[in-house]
Amino acid sequence: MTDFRQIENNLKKEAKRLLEAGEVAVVLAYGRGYDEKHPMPFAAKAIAHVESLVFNEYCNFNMARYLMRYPWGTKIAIAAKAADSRAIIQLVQEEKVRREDLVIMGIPAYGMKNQKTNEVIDSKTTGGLYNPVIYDILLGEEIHGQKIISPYEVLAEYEAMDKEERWAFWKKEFDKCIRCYACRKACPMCYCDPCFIDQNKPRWADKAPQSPGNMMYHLTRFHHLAGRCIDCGECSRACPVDIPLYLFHKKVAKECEEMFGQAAGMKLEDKPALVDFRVEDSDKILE
Amino acid sequence: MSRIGVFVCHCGLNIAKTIRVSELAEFASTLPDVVVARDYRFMCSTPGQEMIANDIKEHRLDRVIVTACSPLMHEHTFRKVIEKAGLNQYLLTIVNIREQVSWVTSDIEEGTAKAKALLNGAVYRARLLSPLSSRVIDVNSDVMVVGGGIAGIQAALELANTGKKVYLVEKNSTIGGHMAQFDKTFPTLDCSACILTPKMDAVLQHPNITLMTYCEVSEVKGFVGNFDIKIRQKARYVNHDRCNACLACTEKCPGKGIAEWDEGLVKRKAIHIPFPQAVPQKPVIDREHCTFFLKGKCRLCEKVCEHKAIDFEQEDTFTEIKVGAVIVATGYNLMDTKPLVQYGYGKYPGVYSALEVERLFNSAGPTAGKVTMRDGKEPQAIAILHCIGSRDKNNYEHCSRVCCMYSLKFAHLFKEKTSADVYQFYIDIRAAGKGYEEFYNRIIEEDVKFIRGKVARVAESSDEPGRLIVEAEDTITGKFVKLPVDMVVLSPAMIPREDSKDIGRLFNLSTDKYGFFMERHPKLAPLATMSEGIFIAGVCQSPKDIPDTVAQANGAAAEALTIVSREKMELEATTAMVNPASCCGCQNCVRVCPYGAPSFNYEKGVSEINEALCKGCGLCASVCPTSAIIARHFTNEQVLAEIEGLMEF
Amino acid sequence: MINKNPYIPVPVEITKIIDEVDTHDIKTFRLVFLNKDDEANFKYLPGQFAELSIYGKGESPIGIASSPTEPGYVEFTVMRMGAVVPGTVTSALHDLDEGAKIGIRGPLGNSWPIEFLEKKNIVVVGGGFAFTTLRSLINYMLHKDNRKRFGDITVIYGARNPGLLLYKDELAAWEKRDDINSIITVDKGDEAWQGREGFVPAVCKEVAPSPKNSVALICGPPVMIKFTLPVFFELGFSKENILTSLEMRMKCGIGKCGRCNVGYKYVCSDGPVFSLGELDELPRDF
Amino acid sequence: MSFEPKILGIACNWCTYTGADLAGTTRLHYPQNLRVVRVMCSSRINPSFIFRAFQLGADGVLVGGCHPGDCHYNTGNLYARRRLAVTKKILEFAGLEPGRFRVEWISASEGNKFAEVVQEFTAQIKELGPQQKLKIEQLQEKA
Amino acid sequence: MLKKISINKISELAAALMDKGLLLAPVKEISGYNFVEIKDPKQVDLDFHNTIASPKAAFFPHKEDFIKYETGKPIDTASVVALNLPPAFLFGARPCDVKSFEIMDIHFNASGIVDPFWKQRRETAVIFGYAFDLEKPAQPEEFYQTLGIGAADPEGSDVFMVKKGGDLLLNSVTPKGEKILAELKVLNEGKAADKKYYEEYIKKGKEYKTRSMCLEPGAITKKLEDLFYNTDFWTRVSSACISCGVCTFVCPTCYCFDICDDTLFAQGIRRRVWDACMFTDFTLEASGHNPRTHVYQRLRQKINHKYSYHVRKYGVISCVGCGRCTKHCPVNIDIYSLIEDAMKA
Repeated sequence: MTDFRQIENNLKKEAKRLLEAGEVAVVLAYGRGYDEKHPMPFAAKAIAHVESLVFNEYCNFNMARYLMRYPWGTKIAIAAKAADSRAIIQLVQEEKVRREDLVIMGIPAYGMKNQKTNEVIDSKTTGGLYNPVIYDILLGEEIHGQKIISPYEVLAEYEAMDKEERWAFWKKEFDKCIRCYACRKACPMCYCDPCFIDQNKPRWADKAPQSPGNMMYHLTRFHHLAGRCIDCGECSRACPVDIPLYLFHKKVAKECEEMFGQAAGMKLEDKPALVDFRVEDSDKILE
Repeated sequence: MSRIGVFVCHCGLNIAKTIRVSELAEFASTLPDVVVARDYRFMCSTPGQEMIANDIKEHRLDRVIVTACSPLMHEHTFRKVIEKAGLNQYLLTIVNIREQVSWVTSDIEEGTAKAKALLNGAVYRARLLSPLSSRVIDVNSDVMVVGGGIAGIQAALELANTGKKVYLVEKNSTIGGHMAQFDKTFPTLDCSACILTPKMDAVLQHPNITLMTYCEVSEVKGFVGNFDIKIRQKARYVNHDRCNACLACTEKCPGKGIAEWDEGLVKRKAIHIPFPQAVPQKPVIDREHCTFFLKGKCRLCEKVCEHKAIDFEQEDTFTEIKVGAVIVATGYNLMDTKPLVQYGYGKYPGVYSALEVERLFNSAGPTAGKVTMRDGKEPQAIAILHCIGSRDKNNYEHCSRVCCMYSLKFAHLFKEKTSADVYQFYIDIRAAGKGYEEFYNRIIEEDVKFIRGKVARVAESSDEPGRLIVEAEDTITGKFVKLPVDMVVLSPAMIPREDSKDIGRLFNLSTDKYGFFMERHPKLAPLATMSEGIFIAGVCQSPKDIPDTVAQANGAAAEALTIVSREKMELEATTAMVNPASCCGCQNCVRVCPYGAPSFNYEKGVSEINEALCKGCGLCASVCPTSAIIARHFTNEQVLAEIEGLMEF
Repeated sequence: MINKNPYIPVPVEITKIIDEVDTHDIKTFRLVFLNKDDEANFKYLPGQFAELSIYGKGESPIGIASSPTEPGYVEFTVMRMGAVVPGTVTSALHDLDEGAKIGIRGPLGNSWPIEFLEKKNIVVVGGGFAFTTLRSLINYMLHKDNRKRFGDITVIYGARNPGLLLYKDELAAWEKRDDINSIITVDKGDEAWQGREGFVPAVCKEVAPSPKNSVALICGPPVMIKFTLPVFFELGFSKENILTSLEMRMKCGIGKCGRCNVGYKYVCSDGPVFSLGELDELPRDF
Repeated sequence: MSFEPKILGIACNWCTYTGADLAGTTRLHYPQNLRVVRVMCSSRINPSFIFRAFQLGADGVLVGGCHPGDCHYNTGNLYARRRLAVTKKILEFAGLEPGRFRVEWISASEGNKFAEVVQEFTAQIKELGPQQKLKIEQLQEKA
Repeated sequence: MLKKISINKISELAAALMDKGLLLAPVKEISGYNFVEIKDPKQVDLDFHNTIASPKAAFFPHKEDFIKYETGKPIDTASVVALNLPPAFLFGARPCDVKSFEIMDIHFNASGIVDPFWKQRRETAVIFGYAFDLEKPAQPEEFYQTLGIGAADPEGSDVFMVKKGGDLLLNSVTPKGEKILAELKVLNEGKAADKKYYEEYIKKGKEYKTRSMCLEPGAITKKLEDLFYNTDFWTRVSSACISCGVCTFVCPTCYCFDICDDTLFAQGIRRRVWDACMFTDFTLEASGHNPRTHVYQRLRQKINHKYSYHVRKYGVISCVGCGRCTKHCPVNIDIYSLIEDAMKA
């Protein structure tokens, strides 16, 4: 793997080139935060900004989250690690951005770390991938030979739980929720404004952070992301109370992949699985 | 807040037997917002209706709940009642306590308890109902008929005769369809051309019909009453305005093409009219076989044409028309039997397909009406094989309905024109139709031999070269038959046109598993489709004979007329709408709607729903993540409230 | 127990509902307190508002349309909100009948500055629905005990069409009085309309009230305000002598919940009435 | 008293609801625990309806639609099948008993199937006992 | 009055406090420490730096019920939710958090209409402030020094606590604190050496370093007023902001709330729930109009509210430099850097 310092240099070089040539209006990547361990999502719009770009093992942010903030048709360069590239594909499928407006700067990487826990997140939330699924430029060499771990491997423990035990587990987790909505706001797929949970008509759930409303919010959100979640894990990292949302999303993604034969954000030409059907879908999926 | 009236029907004892109706009414009166609750023997009777109407006035009710039979029975009745009393009809709620409570239990405790729960759900829902009004739109009075076979011709003429302007669109260079290929028609044996050509001519002459041959529909937009249709006029390379139909060109032309009209039994010229009575009787150039187009030299037709009608520069052109209704009558094909290798079609020259035989009998056909085979000989023994590809699990399960009858007709004509022995291999003879059974009996008496059994194989005779052996099990005698014949006639399955799926997509029609267009209801709306304002007639819907086709064509014309004879029409009120303030622009609705009702407004970044196209299924509302789509009469709020009410007690 | 908890509404009964306009989306509700104490505690001045409350639906802040000189009741003119999806509380209010009981919490906010207005000539400019608290003020000033405390009163009130004018009976009564100069205008009249036609800013220009010892109180839709203000500046009104009443999304109504701020001012507790001079110190954008 | 579950049914207007009517017309008796909401198409069903029903105390939820291919709106139930399948998986992974949620295709002519399904499903829910996981016991007051 | 107790006997102290009323104290949860109502005295764990959420919920809970009612019933059957609180002990609040209560007091208690819920909770509570451990360095996010708050400031607490080796020294700051210390039999008397240690500790606390800059309320207010229309600035600093509510929910001085009616069948409760100015629907009006549609507007509101509006309205900056918003921000927006940026802009 190309080392992070080199990737950072390449990122700066490419960002500079693209901005200089006027090929893009903005480069979405990572910038300096208040310390090394806390880089920030960063939008470089001028050559002067390029120096602030960084890349290190804490640059987890899924920059696809910010794509929709720019007017339709803005030319954007975006740094994309494996999961991020899937988010971009998914957004192209959903016509929220156009492929031709994007310059995807792929970053093959492993050893990325969770800032809060310092834990390496590769096996948990990168969809089992190290290389971006799609890119225009690579900022480092493609990674081959690294052990591929199924993204669904972490689920085994929870799938093996008895349903009572699993209910207790989730109830406890969801009861912690303070309804700050960092999960949905950090999610590149949660671009709805307003979110269903903010609706007044109908009021799907109470606003207060209590069990029933929390449950309604999270379960419905899992459904809304079914077949769309690209397993970047941003929801869980954003959560101030560390609810392992990624586990539930993974489970739904796994089921969707098994039932519909398609994983989210892998092919530009796919249609999101829940607004699609095949006549030959089996009734077995309902069992 | 709301003022709800609840009316509980006894339906004689139908309901009252297993539900304590007065207790139910009493229970209703305890529910919030219910200002009056009554029970009565027959709510649907005149006194019952009057009771509701009076209470609406007296108690200033703004919601009415009728607790009675299924809404599928009397919703309409009670809607009328409250509408008459001044309430919007959508403020009615029916609680189904007969079909879904009193008739499915014998326990009065259970029945009463369930009825209460259902009624409570209805009260929750009723509070949130809002009055709906149908939108009124202008209706274009013109009609387009697609397909110029007998169905299309008949429908076009019927409509034109009522004074409506009709566009008849046909993809071939002439109208007439398959019927124009036939020689005689069963069971009356009258000459097909004799009854069809006057109609074809009438189409051409009719002031209200715009005949568009050699045309295809390329785009359909809009909705009932207001379709915008784009039609592609394929290049004919002959200027029909100049052509006087002298047909001198067709004589000189050196190009040879396959005569589709004669089922490819002979060749025709590159510049041609399909058959002598074609309408319009003006030629077109078949580009694929034209010497000029192939080699860049020739232009003989141009030279002989006195009216300078030949135009090699011609290109496809597009016309846009607006119509209020559409009739699709695109007809059928016969199944290609070559893949059914056991019957040897295409391998043995003695094996014929039914339509080829029609042309052999026809005096305008390749043999001028004489039954001579490809080798020029007259057959001595003929086997007619029924159900080729149809009634066959491996191919088409459906019965093609007309094969039995035309096979009998063939037998008669063979007997009339040759001295051959004629054998019918059939599964069973289906002769349900006026005069059909009689015709069958007549053919039996004409010394036609009937062998009940499906043919397993047609093989070449090893003894007599050129002869064919038909192998079958005679299921009556149980014996295996090996019959030597000269000619084998196959009656292939009638199947949809090869492009029926494309046409379906174009007009938003669904097709069944074979590709036949789906009617809205198999019994009660056999000519309407799921797309409002688009009707189907003839074999494109399912196999049928000429009388049925004509009857359907008339029916479709009448259906179309019910639309275009109105100046304005009301649209469904229970459609979906978008609350733009909540739309997040995900376009899920656009992706899922089977009717194309939602579209995305890129400028505003929100979806919009064309209510004229909406059928109110509510799919878009459930895939809308932000609840921006409001499925009128089944809004999220209303459904959630009903669920809450149902779960309370 | 907490006494006088400001978050708890007191019960009132709707004794009268007036359907104000042709479009039936504006109604005036007359409310009578169920408890005498509550009525005594509800001391208000024109320009204040209250939270009308329906249990199960929520609360909505509404300007008080009646004048404190009319004892025994308070009136609120309520528009059914929401273009596509109706506002929860306002539409629930509109569905109520006379005799229904609801909650009320208030009075809230500041008022039209009565002391400041005294001895001055008052020019009241209103457009469409935004006339409710101005009506309160006019009726307050016209009351026989109060009239002499104020100078000349000029009222310029406009609506898009005659059917959309509020308080039609009162407008007619004002026309007949000689201690108030009332000018009613509509953007577009109908066949029956005998009055003036023209947009409010143009009418103001025409009427040209003198700025001398005068205060203008202007409420209306944003467009109207936008074009009316220059007219008054041109006439020589200073920013301190032009007052308006702001609208913002409010919840608590007592300056606690933190959402209705314009700059450092809370509209609900520091307002809703501000002079243009005060507003100038606040950001134009929120 | 034995446990009498509350079961929510959501039925499409054209097939299952009509099928349920047919069960009535042919006087097929079945348990009275099912309370049916009529929607125009099974595709109208928002997954949150089902979550909400369980929160409101439904012991089981039965969804009925036209057989795939027979949808009155052509393809509605094909979308519904996918969406409801996901709903089911979510409920299961959350820890709800899988047997509490069921989707059945019941045509307008299958009154007997309707009655059988209700019979069977009711028995199954009785077996499972009251649903207490998602149910909101009462409006939550102080945390 | 100075008392002491061995830290490993802290659960005895907790038990003694629980006998007298509600005890809110730091507890180690899965993801970190938080103030929770103690059910078991053994839960209390003082080995923390600071909690995830601020202790403001002790006086301003995330959810507060106002009225209970039944729909369809007469309006006078609605009942006001009684607020009869037993005495409460907030145990272990850090000086910066204690300072936040004073700031919130101005808003809820000392200006305009008094918020009865805040008032009563404040009055019935005894605050046991707890000095930061001066031996350990400050967290990188913290900057309370900037706001003039020391790591061991006893002001605002009723009792102030300092760690001395394995002991906890408890000193009364207010009469209320003195009274409770006198009542707590589990405590031992502090010695003269303890007294000296305590006083020096408080003094040392003033010097304790966190991130710090010179921040004069008038100057930052002025600066932010000048910057208000500088959309470029606000767009730049908000470019990473995802508009979630984490910063406001963990903040000790954010007080925005929403009032809503929650219903189940016929029961209903009107309550207030925390809200956040970062949410898109915060200012959404019933008409559909929303004056703050952009992320930058919302972040600008939040920063201005704390550093400008609050100063103009109440005279103090509404921030205590606890650094929670920075620490928990999913995209690492640092309010300190932002203010620094603004001062330089």
